[in-house]
Amino acid sequence: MISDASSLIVADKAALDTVPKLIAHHIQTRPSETAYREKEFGIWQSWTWQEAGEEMRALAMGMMGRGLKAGDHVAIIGRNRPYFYWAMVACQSVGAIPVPIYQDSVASEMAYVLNHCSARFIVAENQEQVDKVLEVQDQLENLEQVIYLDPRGMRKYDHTRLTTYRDIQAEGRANADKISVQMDRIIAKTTGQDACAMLYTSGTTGRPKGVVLSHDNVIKTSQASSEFDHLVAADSVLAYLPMAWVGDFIFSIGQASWCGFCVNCPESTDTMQQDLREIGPTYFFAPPRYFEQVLTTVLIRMEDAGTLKQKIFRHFMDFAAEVGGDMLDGKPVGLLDRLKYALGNLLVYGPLKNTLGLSRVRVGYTAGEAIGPEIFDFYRSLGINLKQLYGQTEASVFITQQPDGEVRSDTVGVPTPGVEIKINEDGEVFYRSPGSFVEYYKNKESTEKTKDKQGWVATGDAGFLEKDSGHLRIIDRAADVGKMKDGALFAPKYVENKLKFYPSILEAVVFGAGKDMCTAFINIDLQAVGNWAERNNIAYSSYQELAGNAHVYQMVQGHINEVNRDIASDEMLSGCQIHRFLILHKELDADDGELTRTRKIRRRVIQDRFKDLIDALYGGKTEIFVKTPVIYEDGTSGSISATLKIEDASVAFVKETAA
Amino acid sequence: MPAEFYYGVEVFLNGLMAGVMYSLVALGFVLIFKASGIFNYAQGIMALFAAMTLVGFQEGQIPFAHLINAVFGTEVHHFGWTMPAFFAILFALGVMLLFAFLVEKLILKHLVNQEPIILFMATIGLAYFMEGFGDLMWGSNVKKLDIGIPQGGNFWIEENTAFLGGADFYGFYLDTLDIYATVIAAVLVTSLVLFSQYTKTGRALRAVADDHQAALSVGISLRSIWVIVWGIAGFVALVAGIMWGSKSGVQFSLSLIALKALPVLMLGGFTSIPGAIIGGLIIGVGEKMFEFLIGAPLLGGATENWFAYMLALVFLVFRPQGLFGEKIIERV
Amino acid sequence: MLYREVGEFKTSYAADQQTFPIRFDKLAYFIILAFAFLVVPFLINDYWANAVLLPFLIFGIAAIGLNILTGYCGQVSLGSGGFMAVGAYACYKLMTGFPDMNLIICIILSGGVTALVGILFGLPSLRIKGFYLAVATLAAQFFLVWLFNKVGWFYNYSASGQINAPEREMLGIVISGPNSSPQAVYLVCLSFLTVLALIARNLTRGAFGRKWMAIRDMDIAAEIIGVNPLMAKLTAFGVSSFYVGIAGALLFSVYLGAVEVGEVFGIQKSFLVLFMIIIGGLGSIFGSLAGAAFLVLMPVVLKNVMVGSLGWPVDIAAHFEFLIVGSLIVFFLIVEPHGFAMLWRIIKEKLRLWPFPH
Amino acid sequence: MSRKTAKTDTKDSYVTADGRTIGPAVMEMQNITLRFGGVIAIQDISFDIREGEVRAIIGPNGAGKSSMLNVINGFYHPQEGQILYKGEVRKPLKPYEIAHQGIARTFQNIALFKGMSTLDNIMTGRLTHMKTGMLSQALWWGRAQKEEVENRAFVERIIDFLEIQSIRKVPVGRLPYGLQKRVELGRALAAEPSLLLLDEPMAGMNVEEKEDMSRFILDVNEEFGTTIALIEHDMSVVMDLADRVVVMDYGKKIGDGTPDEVRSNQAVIDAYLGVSHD
Repeated sequence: MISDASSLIVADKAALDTVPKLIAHHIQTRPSETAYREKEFGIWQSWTWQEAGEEMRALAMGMMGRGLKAGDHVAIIGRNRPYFYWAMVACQSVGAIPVPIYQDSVASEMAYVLNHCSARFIVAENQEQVDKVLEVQDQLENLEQVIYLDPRGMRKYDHTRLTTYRDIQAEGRANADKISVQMDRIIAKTTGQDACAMLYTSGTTGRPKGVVLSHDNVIKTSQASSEFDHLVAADSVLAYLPMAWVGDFIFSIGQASWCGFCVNCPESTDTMQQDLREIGPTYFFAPPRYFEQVLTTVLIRMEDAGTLKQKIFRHFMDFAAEVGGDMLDGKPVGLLDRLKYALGNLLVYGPLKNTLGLSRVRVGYTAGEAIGPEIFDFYRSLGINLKQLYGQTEASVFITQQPDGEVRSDTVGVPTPGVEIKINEDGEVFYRSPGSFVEYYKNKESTEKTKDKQGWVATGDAGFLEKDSGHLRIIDRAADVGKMKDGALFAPKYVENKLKFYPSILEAVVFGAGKDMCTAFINIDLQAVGNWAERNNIAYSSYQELAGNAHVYQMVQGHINEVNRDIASDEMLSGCQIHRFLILHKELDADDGELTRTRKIRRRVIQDRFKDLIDALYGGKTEIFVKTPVIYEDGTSGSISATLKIEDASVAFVKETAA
Repeated sequence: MPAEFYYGVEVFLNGLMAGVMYSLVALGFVLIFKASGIFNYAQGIMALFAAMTLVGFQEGQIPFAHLINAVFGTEVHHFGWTMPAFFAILFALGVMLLFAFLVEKLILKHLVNQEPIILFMATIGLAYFMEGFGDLMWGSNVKKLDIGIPQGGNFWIEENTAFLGGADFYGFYLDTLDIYATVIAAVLVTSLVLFSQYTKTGRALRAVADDHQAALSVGISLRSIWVIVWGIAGFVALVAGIMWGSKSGVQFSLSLIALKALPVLMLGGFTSIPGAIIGGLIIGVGEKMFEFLIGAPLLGGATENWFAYMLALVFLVFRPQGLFGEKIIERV
Repeated sequence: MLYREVGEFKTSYAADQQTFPIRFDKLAYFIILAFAFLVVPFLINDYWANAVLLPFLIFGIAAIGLNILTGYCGQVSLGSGGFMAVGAYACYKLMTGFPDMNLIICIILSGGVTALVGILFGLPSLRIKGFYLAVATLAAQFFLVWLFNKVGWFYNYSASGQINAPEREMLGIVISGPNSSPQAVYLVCLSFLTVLALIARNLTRGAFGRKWMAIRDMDIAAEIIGVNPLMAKLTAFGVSSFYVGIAGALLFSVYLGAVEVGEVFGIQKSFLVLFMIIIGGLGSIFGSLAGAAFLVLMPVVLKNVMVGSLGWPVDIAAHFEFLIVGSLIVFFLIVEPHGFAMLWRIIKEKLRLWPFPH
Repeated sequence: MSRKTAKTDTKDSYVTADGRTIGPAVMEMQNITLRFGGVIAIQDISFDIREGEVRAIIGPNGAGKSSMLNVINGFYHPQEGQILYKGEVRKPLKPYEIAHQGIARTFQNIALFKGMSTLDNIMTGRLTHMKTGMLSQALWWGRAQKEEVENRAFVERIIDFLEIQSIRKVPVGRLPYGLQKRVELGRALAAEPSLLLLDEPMAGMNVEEKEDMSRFILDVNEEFGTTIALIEHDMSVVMDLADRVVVMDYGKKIGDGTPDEVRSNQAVIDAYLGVSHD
């Protein structure tokens, strides 16, 4: 983004220690290559590094002109759009720290974060976001400027503290001569030690914490991980995951500015699938949930296909399951099989990848949750190089990742170059890496709790390194790994994941810490079960009714029994078999605080929210009446009430493992 | 008085009688259009087909003889008997009714509430089909049709009008057939009018014409109505077919009178029976007189080919709704 | 199934609005074109050229023309035969009147003349709508045919009343008259079709096309949003007749060589072209060509089967032709009023969504 | 905040409470009388539409509202009275000529072009702005393509404004009623009208759709400063939308003024109490 600061032209990328410097490097070296794209007004608007740099610079100078200083925090609220990535870099180039915020968080959540980081500037997308800010503005004493992108509907607003993005840029351009030199100086003297961004962890427990990442954290990790997967400038990503999530920050800012590949932003959340298909990214990340949903829709859509088509599809998918993975891992495969696979590629795999928009994916990652083996294998058998990584905000994402050729669904891979890992006596995973965060903002004590003097960071996950392969395996959240009454190991997440691998089960919550048996709440997947219901012509009018249906109970019971049998085979966890369960009458929802924004379950919340249900499970009742308060999308609150059945599951005996 | 004048009168009278023929065909159109909103291009072919069938029965032809011979290398043509005109007509009528039934069953049923233009094109398709089918069934050779209606100039009239014109005028030459035709047509028309006025079915027809929904709501089955209407149209076609057939032989050109009927309708309006009649007369007289006064002497003749259409075209430009159609008010 | 569209994204409206936005289609298009121009000429003989290719190409042009008027602008015309005659006779007069004029120029001018005549007969369309207009266009059909029959000047008072195309050369190659080679004639017609099809596509996807379609879909609304109905309809008549005229000129000058108006340009021709666009698909260039191809090929096939293989008399085959064409029209109107074009669209969608059904 | 702050007394421009500038009259109807044969549809009605305002014409069904709209956009020609448009007396013109003068409208029962996509339908709204000749279009060279692209760009702004990106290339025939109404509004907007006529924009909509539509109408008026004249039979909808309201009944004008004035007008109350307006 430096137009004239010749002092910054550096041949060797490695010597560039801040994001703005890296970006300057790309502007210098490849000014006319495309840096950003966004689908807007029906076509893909594109910006070269040159143009993007100019935009960033204008905004940066504009904000500087408005009094933005080094060390200030700037909240950024909006969906993935180039303008906000520019805003982040713009902040960094004046030494300020960008704080992306989940755009779907409600005003109260926003108020806490904005206050906690004492943001002076806010860059917001549109009326919706601005309204939220204005709603809580009297709680925000540091707030000075709200910069908004889309002026629609805000003509009438009081503009003493509101300014449009473009006006700010215009100011910046106008005052360029005054400011640019000063700004270049700041860019020059910012170093890798300085903060690059602050990201709030969605905090499975308690208030969100502001994780401060330095430029070094971000760039070193980006470099290591990019080299690990040989990412280059020619690659491209689709930026569709929340900007406030560390992953998007690392992919779309960190790795993008290291490798200099193009970041593409969809037109809107509901056109994402279409846009994915148009862009065809080569580097793609999605949470397991996404791959599950896509697979489910694929299977559902195939249901309507003609019998011949279905036969072809099944035949070749089965075949792919046999050889597809091996071919991807470069294992030897017979010529005949290769030919047949090629045929399948023409008839099924190719078209399928084409319709899913994954044809060009060279490196695909999933993380955050365990992914169902058959789901995982399905994509790999299509020839999509889908891999798993293990990471967290505090590590600037990457802790471990799977190298090509060593990809399995049950591990999360080997440590990313530069990362050290150790497991402590109670099985908790610790790591030390160039990416490990500076501190929790304004939260010394939890910083110390998490990160010790030697720089070892506690992940809070329980797991172990496989002897032979050196791959890391995660069992569960360390905190959640408890003991049952009889002292047997209790790893709810482990069980829940196994349950969630069934398409009909959306969420599962397993209880049993300190109890003599395990019980579970089940959330059915409306799409999958609904479809199943139609095919077995089971009528239902609402989610609630479907959830309560006897056949549905039967099906779920079947799944649970299978899982029990599976768990029983592993004597360490055999105690975690589910004895009783019920199907919840409502979907667990982030708006009700039952899930985090990244859709992890909030155990404690659920525990006291549905206390009566848990008691019923253990109380041996066969049904129970509940009334649950809920918050609807429009913010109003009401309540759902229902009478839930409680069923027993068959528990397998623990196999004596023959020595 | 100069003889030219009387020749003119003679032309006029012939025109009138030709006009009656046109009206006869036009009537078929109107009936179907009123009841089903369909502009039945096939009306002319129906007339041809009816005439062919009639002849076929009369002469005891074997249907599809050519085809059979072609396929089995046989040499069959006739059953070897001939049928009295009366029965032949009855059989032919039966065929036309069957035809009406099939049309409804196979085509109209599937085209309910399509745009008129689509239906129009469908009938063009139907016309093609019937042409091929008819030729296949009875052969495409020109056939002579004679059901005993006397033909040729009517001497009585000729003799008794000769005195009008003096030395070089020999009296009006009128074809007896045309006179018969006129009478029959007149009878047919009146009976149809009476039918549609005073019978339940007739009223039903009119109801359908006015408003399909209403008709349905009072329990009139649209489809049976259509069958009836097409049946009647078939009957009309048969009559027209007989007249034209016995006049100028049964051949393809006969189907072109359908095209002649179109301008008639445009003048008379598609929904008015009297309109069809008057339109027919105007066209008949018009083209004969035009040929007599302008065409033959100045334009090299054969203007009947296009005069009717031109007349209709020009007329429409000034009165798009036709003679009797009510004014169309456009709304937003 | 064959489509691989991932990574095909548009960064400009020009790219988004091109005729073949999908790379695969564009490729197919160019391959077909190359084949038609570079390979076919070496494969054809007199029979193929005269029985199949030339009629297809020429009626293809006529069909596109009529489709512009009927399919896009919604004005049904039964006068195509007459307008083709205008093209043919204009071409004849030009060829004989200006022996040195290049035949191509003659043909294009003939198109222009026909356009004028078309506009003239289009004038009533402002007042007359629907099949009233269709019937009105019959006036054109019959009047024109009569005119060329009666007025000696048009056929240079030749005894036979026929018109014969004199021999003309282009780039030293004979392209008209008895000595023209099928290849040459084929290439001339193919070039005309290609260019005219492209032009039709451009017109129909732009402002003119929208005016026409607006008139077709709802004329009152169209007028209120600012479309001048008369202009829209007359342009449609003009362009349409231009195409039909060129088709007529080609039919006469390079294909038949000798023409007797009554039998070549009779009402049957009008219907033939109309059927082509109904079966092919109203409002579709591709449809026009598909329809033309079908109605040109079908009789040939029937003839070869019945007369050739089964040894039936020719007239029976002819009867069957009528019978089949007729039933097909009805069939299409019932089953797929939008003709081959729609079928093709559906198939294409299926291929793009493969393996999913929808 | 209240929009009902229009001044009716003065002719010169003023600023509303929500900061929109209302200019002098764009269109003045002077003693308009319209007859169909013997039937009198409109009887001696006069009112004006000011630049930048939202002007409503309301009245029970059959009050002559639609006829009035058709007079304004030249589909009907009144037998008596005259129309001043932008200060000049307007002679009887053809509807398409009126369109070229910058008056666009929507229709009570949707009049979209069923055969075309959403995009093409809205593009037809640009026809009054597209000038390239046939030749250049036939060859798709230079001017034609340039013009096409420019207008596409303009239309895309409208598509974005009306939030109908996802149906851009869908044939309008397949769209639900509410969306069709939106597309039709888009088509009218595409013409960049200096006077936009809306014929019962809310007719047959559910509450939610009505809210959306009202929002769009207000946004159009605010964002583009478009002068809007709309007719509605449902009084309630209009009151929060319009700056000024003309009330018609049986072809006569029985009230004219700000929503509040009109609401308290006895004649209006009677008319509405007398007639069911649904």
